[in-house]
Amino acid sequence: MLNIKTIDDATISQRVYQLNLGPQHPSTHGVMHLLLTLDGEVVVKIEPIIGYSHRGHEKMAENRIYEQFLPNPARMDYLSGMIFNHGYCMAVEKLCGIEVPRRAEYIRVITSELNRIASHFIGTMDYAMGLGAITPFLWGWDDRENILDLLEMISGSRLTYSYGRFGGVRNDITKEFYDGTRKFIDRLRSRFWDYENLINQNVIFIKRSRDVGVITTEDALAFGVTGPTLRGSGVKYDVRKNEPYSAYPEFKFEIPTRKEGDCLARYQVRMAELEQSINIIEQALDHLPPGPVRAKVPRFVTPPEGDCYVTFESARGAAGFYIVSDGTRVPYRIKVRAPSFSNLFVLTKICPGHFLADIVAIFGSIDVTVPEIDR
Amino acid sequence: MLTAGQKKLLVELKSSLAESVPEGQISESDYAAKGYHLDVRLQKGGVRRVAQIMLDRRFILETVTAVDFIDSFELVYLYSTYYQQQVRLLVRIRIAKDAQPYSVSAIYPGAIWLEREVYDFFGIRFQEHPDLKRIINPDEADYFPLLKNFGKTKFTDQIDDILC
Amino acid sequence: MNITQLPYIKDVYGFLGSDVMSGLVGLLIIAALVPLNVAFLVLVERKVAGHIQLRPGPMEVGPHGILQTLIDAVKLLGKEMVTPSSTDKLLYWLSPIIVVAPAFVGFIPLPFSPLVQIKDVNVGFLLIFSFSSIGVISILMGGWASNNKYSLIGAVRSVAQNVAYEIPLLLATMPIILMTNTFKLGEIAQAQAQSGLWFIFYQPIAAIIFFIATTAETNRAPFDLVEGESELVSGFHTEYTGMRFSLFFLAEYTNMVIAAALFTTFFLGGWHGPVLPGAVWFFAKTYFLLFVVMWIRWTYPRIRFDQLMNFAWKILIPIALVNLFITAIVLKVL
Amino acid sequence: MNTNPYGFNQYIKDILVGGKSLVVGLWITFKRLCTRIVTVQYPRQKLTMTANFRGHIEAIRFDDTKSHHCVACGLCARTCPSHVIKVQGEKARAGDKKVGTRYYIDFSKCSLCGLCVDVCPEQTITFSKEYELVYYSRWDTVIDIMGRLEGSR
Repeated sequence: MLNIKTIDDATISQRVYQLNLGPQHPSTHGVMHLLLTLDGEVVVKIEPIIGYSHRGHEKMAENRIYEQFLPNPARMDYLSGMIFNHGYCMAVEKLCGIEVPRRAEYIRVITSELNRIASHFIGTMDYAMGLGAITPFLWGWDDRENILDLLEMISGSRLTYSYGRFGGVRNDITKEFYDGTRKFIDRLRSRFWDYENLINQNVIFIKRSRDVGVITTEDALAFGVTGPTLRGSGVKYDVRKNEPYSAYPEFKFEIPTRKEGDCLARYQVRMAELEQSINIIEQALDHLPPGPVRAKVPRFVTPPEGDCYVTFESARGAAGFYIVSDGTRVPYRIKVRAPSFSNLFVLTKICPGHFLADIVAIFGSIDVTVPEIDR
Repeated sequence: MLTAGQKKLLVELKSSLAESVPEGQISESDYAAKGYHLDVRLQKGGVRRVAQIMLDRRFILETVTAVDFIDSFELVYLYSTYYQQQVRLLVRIRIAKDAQPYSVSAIYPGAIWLEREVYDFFGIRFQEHPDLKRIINPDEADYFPLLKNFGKTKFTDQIDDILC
Repeated sequence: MNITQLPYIKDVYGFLGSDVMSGLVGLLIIAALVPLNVAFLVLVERKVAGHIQLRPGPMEVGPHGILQTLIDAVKLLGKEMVTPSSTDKLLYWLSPIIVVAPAFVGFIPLPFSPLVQIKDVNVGFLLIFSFSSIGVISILMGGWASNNKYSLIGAVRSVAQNVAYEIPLLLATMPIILMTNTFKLGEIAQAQAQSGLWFIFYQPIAAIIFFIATTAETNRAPFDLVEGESELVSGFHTEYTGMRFSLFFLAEYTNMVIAAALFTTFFLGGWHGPVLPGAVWFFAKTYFLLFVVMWIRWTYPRIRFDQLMNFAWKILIPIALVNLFITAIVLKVL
Repeated sequence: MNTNPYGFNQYIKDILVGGKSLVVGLWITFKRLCTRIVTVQYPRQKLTMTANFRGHIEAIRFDDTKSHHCVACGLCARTCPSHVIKVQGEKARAGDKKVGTRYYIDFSKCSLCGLCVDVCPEQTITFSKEYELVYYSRWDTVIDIMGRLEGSR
């Protein structure tokens, strides 16, 4: 890597030019604008410019009753819509003290884990496409398509599920969904060998990912990085394990981590997490308890005054809802902690010194969704 | 329920916070209902002192946010840790509408963007912030959207009765 | 044995006149063969890419999408050739023309079969490689003239890449020249036909290096940094639209065909084959190689630019030199 | 076997392992080249939607009244986050229940979230299986689903 420190600022200012990677660019995973200051092909400074897909979710929250805000979380991080929906319902249930039946908790875990697998497919295969391998991306879509069909069977929509309701879920899972998930898991297990050997062992892929965009644990701590990006740097932090919520304490699963903290480590963590999610789904399907899927809840909830913070593990990191309620049906303030927001900012620390091609790789390996950053 | 490790850590935290921020009220809150273990209410200041303690104990700064209570703002800092026992800390400080609190970006570089977002939506100017400018709204915007008197809200009494 | 020596052709040929006429007829054949060839190859590439990615590829136009490339060509002809205002007009307009010219010239010395060869130029080998390096200048012109940062980066990369991979390419073919001590491609193919043993068995390392270097020379597969979609939008031809864009496309695929044809001439015995006539064998081998190049493109990610340079200068060139040195010693001893 | 990463045999080992991974990669793509395609050619073949699919809202025809059960209570209009529902109802005679006559939904703004279907006390609206919600003009999107049910308006 070109050692930036040797070039003093005087020479830098002459030889440097600015290149706009985005907002309309093939590998920015949404409308993201990276303003790069390049010296030849080496990045001297990077400044992500965000706000292109800002819809004011937090302002909307202050004008709607709690039920009307249900469709919004799925539109913040559209790749883990089920997980955000689950998180928002948990936040309001904690605020109002609603007890959720066990079967609903299990269904929420199953759908969240399915959604996590679908989101990790996008994250990993989009990263591979950023490096130029287009074929795995389409294979990822093929596997993800099965998950979308499964979730459509029960929730009715493919991406913006408003499946959760306060006190449980909207409707029960069908037999068709149950068998479909079993079949999907077996087919997915047989496909891991292909992904492993085509991408993970491929020498060009390894050369492009090893020692690129290394995030040290100190940087992760200072910038508040969470999720697979943090686990790639060796920290074993997963909200499902550290702060167990919903039905997660009843399942046995490990948290995969890697020590190197470079792009390859993050990729391997996400692929390993696929297997863990499958374990969780299988255990949940085996011990699915009978019973109602939704607790008796008034039509419009009115939580008591006060505030509460609920955190949950989205596919990109530790997301959270901080709700301040003033005793009426309309929330006083809802703050959404978007993991991609902090994960993205660490780019400004680790990118200088890399090549232009590496920027695309690092940005892909951090796996952010842009609407979640802009909210 | 709180594990032994969490109790020990909470006691440690309370003692170190008490002697560094004497005028702050530190109260333990019920994690199951609130989501955080310790609720620190600061009076005059000390945000940076708390941040320094938190960094020394390897806490991460999860979010910096503000809540507009019509006559004053409430700045909320959320710290949580993943190195030792899992503990979450909520630090709040009531500041006047035109107050300029100190920025913690010197201690937590991640706070640069978090504070820029608070400025962008509430108009709270942080002192000693490296480059305090708008982050999400267009740069030439002259409004601060999340204020209660911006747009149609309960408090601008233009809201139709459909809601509540 | 040239086409003109055949009995029934001679009198017709007598009427048509001397070498100039045969050259003209040959160029006419190339002018017809090349665009047809490119149309076929573009369709094959999209079908191969489709089936690898579990989708059928173009199916809309004609049975199984056969006329797809034809319609694409008509569409590109119909598209307006936009010239961005701040471009360097002359270079911008000239670049697509210069990129296509060497692509056509490359077909002259290729020995399709003992009878069918446009002109067995006695420096056929040098002719092809010298003309192929002209293509690089046009890419640089195109990239510089379109006044777009991405194009400039793409153009600068393509020059460095072609220079870096020209050397191992030539070093890899030198042993063949040593073995047959002639530059005439016809004679190289002839030598392999007589000895019955293709040169790939004599020179396996040179064959691999030649294949890698030609893939890089034509900006294909893991070395397509020049128009790496996910980084440089589409490299030097970002600003080109309509017919100009299709000219770049034409040149890229023609260079690919020439590279594959050269590989079959040098290493796979050109038109030598047991039963079928020469030309069928030649085209069969060439198209199989083209399938392999396409297959590689849809399998591997892209190499980073500095790794590309290290790979050429530090790995390919030393191995090619060692191989050439060993061949020279072996030939001296025998 | 010296384990110095830059030793010569480490160099050779890298090339061999690298080469093998490249060849294995080719074999995998070749295997996929021969497997059946999975895509559906949309305009030619159309998928049937699942039971719970959330297409645009439509009224259910009950057999007892040969029409919908809507009593124009306006509850769905109140819970709709995007305020796209307008309901009108009238009473035939003073005493009996109100009956919905017009039920306008603006599908260009409807986010298909399903809150109205859940909150309807009479369970008279549900999701259709239609997913092609495309209209030529903005005003075509405002549909009176009662009218569509009776097919008169």
